[in-house]
Amino acid sequence: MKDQGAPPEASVQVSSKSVEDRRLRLVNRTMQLYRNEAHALIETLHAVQESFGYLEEDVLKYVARTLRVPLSRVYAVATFYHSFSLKPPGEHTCVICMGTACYIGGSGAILDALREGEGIVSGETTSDGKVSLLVARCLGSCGLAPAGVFDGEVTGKLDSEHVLERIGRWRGHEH
Amino acid sequence: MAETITIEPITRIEGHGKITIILDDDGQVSDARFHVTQFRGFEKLCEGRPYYEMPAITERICGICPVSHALASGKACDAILGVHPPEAASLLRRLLNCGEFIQSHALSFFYLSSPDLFLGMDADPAKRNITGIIEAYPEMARDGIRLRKIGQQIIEMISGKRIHASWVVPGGVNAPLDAGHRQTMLQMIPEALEIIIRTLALFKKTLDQHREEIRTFANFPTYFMGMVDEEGNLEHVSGRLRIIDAKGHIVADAIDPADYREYIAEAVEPWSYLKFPYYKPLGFPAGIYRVGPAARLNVCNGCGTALADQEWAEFREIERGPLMSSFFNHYARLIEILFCIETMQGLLAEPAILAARVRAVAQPNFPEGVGCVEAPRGTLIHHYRVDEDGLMTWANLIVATGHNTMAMSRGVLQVAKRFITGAKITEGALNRVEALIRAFDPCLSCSTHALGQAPFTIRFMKTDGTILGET
Amino acid sequence: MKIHPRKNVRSDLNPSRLLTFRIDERVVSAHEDESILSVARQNGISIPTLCHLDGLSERGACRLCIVEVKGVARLLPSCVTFPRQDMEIITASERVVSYRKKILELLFTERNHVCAVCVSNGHCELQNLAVELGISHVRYPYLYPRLAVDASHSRFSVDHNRCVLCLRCVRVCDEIEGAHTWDIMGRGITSRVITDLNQPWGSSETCTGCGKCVQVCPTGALSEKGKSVAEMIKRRQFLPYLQMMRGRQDESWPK
Amino acid sequence: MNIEDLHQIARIEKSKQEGFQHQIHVCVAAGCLSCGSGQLKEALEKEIARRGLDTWCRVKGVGCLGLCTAGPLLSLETAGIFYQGVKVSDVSDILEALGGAPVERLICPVNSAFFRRQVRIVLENCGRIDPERIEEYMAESGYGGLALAVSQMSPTEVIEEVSRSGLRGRGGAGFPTGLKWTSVAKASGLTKFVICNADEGDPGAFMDRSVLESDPHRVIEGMAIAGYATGASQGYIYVRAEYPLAVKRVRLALFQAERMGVLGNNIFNTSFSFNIKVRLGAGAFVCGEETALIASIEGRMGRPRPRPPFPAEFGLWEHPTLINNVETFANVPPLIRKGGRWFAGLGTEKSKGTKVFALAGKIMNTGLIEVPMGTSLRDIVFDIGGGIPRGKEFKAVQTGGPSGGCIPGQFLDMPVDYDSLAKVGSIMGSGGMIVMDESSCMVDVARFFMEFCMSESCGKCAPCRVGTRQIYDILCRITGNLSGPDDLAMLEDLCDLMKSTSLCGLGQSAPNPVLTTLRYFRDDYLSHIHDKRCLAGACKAAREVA
Repeated sequence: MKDQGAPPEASVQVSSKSVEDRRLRLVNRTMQLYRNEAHALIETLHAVQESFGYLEEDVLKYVARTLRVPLSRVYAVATFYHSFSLKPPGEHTCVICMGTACYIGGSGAILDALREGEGIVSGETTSDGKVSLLVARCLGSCGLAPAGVFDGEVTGKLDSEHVLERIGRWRGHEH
Repeated sequence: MAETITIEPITRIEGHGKITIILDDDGQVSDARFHVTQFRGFEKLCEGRPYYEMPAITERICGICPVSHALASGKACDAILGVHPPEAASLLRRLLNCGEFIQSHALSFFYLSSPDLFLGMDADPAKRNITGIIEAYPEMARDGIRLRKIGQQIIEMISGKRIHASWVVPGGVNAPLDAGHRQTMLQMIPEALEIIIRTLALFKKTLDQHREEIRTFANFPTYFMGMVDEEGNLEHVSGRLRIIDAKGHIVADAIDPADYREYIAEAVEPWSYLKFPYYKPLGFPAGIYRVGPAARLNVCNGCGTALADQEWAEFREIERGPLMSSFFNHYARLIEILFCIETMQGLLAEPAILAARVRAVAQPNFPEGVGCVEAPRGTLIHHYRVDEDGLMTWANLIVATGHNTMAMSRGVLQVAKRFITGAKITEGALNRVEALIRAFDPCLSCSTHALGQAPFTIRFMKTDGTILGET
Repeated sequence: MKIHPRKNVRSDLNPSRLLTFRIDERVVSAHEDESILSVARQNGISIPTLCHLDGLSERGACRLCIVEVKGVARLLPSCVTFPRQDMEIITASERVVSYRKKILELLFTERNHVCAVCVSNGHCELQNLAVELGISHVRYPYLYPRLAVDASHSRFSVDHNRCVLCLRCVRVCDEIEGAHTWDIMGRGITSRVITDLNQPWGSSETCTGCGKCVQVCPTGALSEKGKSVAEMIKRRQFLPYLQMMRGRQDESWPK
Repeated sequence: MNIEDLHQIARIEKSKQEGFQHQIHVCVAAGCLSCGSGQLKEALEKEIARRGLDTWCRVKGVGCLGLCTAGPLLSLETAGIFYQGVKVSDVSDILEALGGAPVERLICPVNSAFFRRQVRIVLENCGRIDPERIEEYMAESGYGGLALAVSQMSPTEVIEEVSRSGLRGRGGAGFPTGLKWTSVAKASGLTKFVICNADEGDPGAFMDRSVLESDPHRVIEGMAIAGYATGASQGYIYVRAEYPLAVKRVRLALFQAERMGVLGNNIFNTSFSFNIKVRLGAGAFVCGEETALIASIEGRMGRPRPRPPFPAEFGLWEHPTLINNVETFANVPPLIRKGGRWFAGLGTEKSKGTKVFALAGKIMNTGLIEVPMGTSLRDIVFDIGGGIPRGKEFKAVQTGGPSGGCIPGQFLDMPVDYDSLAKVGSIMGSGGMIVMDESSCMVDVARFFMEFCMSESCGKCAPCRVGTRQIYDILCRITGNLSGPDDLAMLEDLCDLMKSTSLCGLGQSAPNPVLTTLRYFRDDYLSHIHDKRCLAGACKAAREVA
């Protein structure tokens, strides 16, 4: 158990080594903050998600080895929590809130419109890789229902037209 | 102006089928079709399952001939493993098959067809059933019940269950034969022989009364296919295929079942769930051929057992060359029962049959395997492909009723043309149409596995041309 | 979460006291750190279980071992409930039995349990429970999920269609073998047992190939290759011995 | 830091604030931020600097002002004026009006029932102090409760005070807080933990987020007091990752509190030491359940385990652990400062104090309110909430999120407290209150909640894992007008099964929305089943068929 070996950073395959190092830095810092203890797993996965945009398999292996958590356990935790994604996100991200207030306010209809208008289903990325559509349980912006987040920017009082237009702009076509 | 007669469901066959007869303006039969209305999709549902589940899955196709499916499947799995089952296993598989032929043929002959054969095609339908037979021919009824039971008991003693025993496994069988059971089986043989000899004699006497049926029950030239052993004798489990033409000339012999696709291709018609296999060199639909009891007796050089050989010779005397009428399936069934009883006797006498080693163990070694046996109703082919982990990626099952579909449809037309004329359609006429189907003893539940669109549009039309309904 | 009463919860109450209480009208006595389930079994009273297995940590998850305790409104899982002096336990009231049946029926709808073609047919705990509780049909609609078989391991295969998510495989792999090859991914109705990073079992880096998971599996979900239909009989004699001999003090990765 | 230092800081801060003639409070909680209050604040600051007003006027970012629907909100503290829907273009008008007549078009009526009827304990500082400055919290007697507790009270006395107050857990079930604290205090073991459950998972609830964003020190102080009372020296705040602003402000607050010495070793020169760490949730509703939350902090999947043993004796890393939610902890400092008797004077006989609610849905005034326990639903919905917009009919109010129920109009005069809500089949929950009008189909609402529970079910126990899916399927069949005659009976049967046999609270309470809607809005179901029609006209399939 003492022999940790060299951190297998090299096993993470990304085109540029320097980019890679920068992305792993946050991950390493998080793990060090918790002295590489196993219970830092979720915090570390948050860091991976933040710097890589998703949980890349090689990074998961790296984290598992560093924190000495079984591989299957890492995968289990990564798939149990909805905040983590194993797929790379699209260029843009649209989150539609499906909290109760937003649902009552019509966010279900917005999702229907997106499916019909743009062919996007929640949890998926468009085939052109431009837009990922996510559904949030509650953004806590119930006062602004229905609410959504467009590339990190919370927007309230949405309607289908508005959302379709924004997505259309991202994908380079008008509605 | 055409009218459609639909007979549905056909009674006293295995599974659900339907016949449509189309009458022209003059009330003459212009076309007829035999449909299968069940869809079971076995080939599709096998995909993704481990190869070793196949005998158990496919034997669920049918409750009458599960043994045939298990055997064909087991043989296809043997091919995937690349093993030869130990001698005892081979003997036991053949023994099991005998049990099944006895019970299945007994069921077909005594339970399903004897009312037509002995009470008459035009008898009161209320009486024309097995109860009617019990009243009129109590001894024959008893014989039939007893013979079927003997077949079932044999299966049970070998495999542990009467149906769906999951006893045939890849590489052999899952349990050796119990010496006590062997003894019991040997003791059953004399009684079984007596019954079948008695029944054969009784049946031969009725042939004269059925001249019209013999003349019209799919009595037309086709090719025939069946399995034979190295000497060309009748064989059900471990032989090779032979195909003869209508004149009796062998057109293909000693076909390794693994090469079946060089000889048989399958067409799909929009109006039935059945697939339509045809003899490839002749193309579709010219390559019509038949399988089954009469076909087997047509293709072989003999049975290879003493009593059955005598009966076979007498049978083949009826016509020069192969017997064309499918009515003779009834006759052939009785001869095959006799053959199976005699074969059993021989198998049980083999000392090796009690050996404990009944299974060859291996992992899948080949990506593909074909298993072929003669089922009571005809040649049965299982063809599997597996991935490198042994999971099924594809399956093709060609069952007896499939081979016979084209002949059955044409036979329906022939019978209908002969017995249905004008506006008056008698019950007896319709019964003959059904009886023809029963002569093939089709097992519809197992033959319905082609994936296709739901095929049926049966039109009921009045003479003025208005469509009354469509299903 | 490993709740090990003997080691953790009640260590301060040492030495454990002897209690007398009633199970199904019968007066029994037991140590306070013995579960109701184990006391019942010692006294020849059978309580159905699926996730419980002697030698593995308790999960309290299958909910089949629920019992009624007089004066307690809630039904309690007997595998993780401990007796109290003068407690009155009813193991098979009409209410409890009807719930057990329904839970079992739900399990049957969850995945495609086709006994007839299963390697464990006739030797299956799920099947036995259904027989024992007299389940002849399932009231709820089947969900028919499309699940794959993983036969990539050279000696074993896993058929997710037959998995009831009891997680015995996960526990035995972690607690006894110490490999922790198995775990459970996802959540809710989409959960599924996995090996390593949800990769084919045969490509697992951590699996030792010991086969303990196969032997503890209550159904045909995990089986040995080469076994045909109805041939997979599980052997579990090793479990008490291994537990004794490898007895780990505490689990670094409790359930 | 000692008590004298604390008072000193408060005095300095107070006088500093009094130095400004005008203080413009701009709401910078998440709600208003998403309407552009950030830019507004910047514009105000720039304009003030440009005009050289910065000696007598200052802009302050504050937490939630409550009336989220009218954001961005702005308040002029000294004048007592509220502006609503303020845009950057309004900045100069506002500055020019300072000290004179207010800008009429922006005025938000302060004397409306929305503000008048509220009694603020938890939210007393919300919208008044800058959540990013610990000094402002101290100026409002912040950390005075902690100082009092550690220097003048024994842990037992603290617990007695809490017990005397009658405070009950604000997370949902309403377990008496004093009792919980006592169990942890009495549990044997040297290492104990205090956890603040800020994994506010109920869809439609944002009370905890607002408190953390607006007044994080209050929660920290409450936790420290709890730590002192129970003998714990380490605390964790488990907060949703979906609340980045709350996480940021809590982290900042912790940093400030440590720097000030109100957290750390030897707090107020006593032997009491207490530290707090933040742990992020990762999107799992079930982690609101105590044992699942603990598992998540330990870095594992959030699957609940059977209780007993309770966390109070067997919790985080197997040590005795106290878990309370944000609002519960936020009630503690004033309770200690002013005494349990004072607290017990508010509310009803069995439900003491006030409760924060997040009003949302089909209601005029969506936002955050705090009212005494026992206020009637009618007062909350129609008086404070301003009623239903667009002249629609009130249909139901949903409390308690996916574990709660839908309460029909006939119970509008019911006092809102733990027991009354339980009596009608709902629960208090964490305080989400969603109002529905006649255009909502209650079967669809039940389906919405069941879909939530199905995807949030951890999958550990069979009744919840499969039951949620089966119930969801039935509800889909009903809303899609495809249901058979047996579906209703099967629905009730499955609900009963889940309630009675599920492992944790999620599964046991998941049927509540279905059961209450079945009880009070059966016609919505029957119309779908028998007439293949949606009474409310909300369900798509129903519309298409009709």
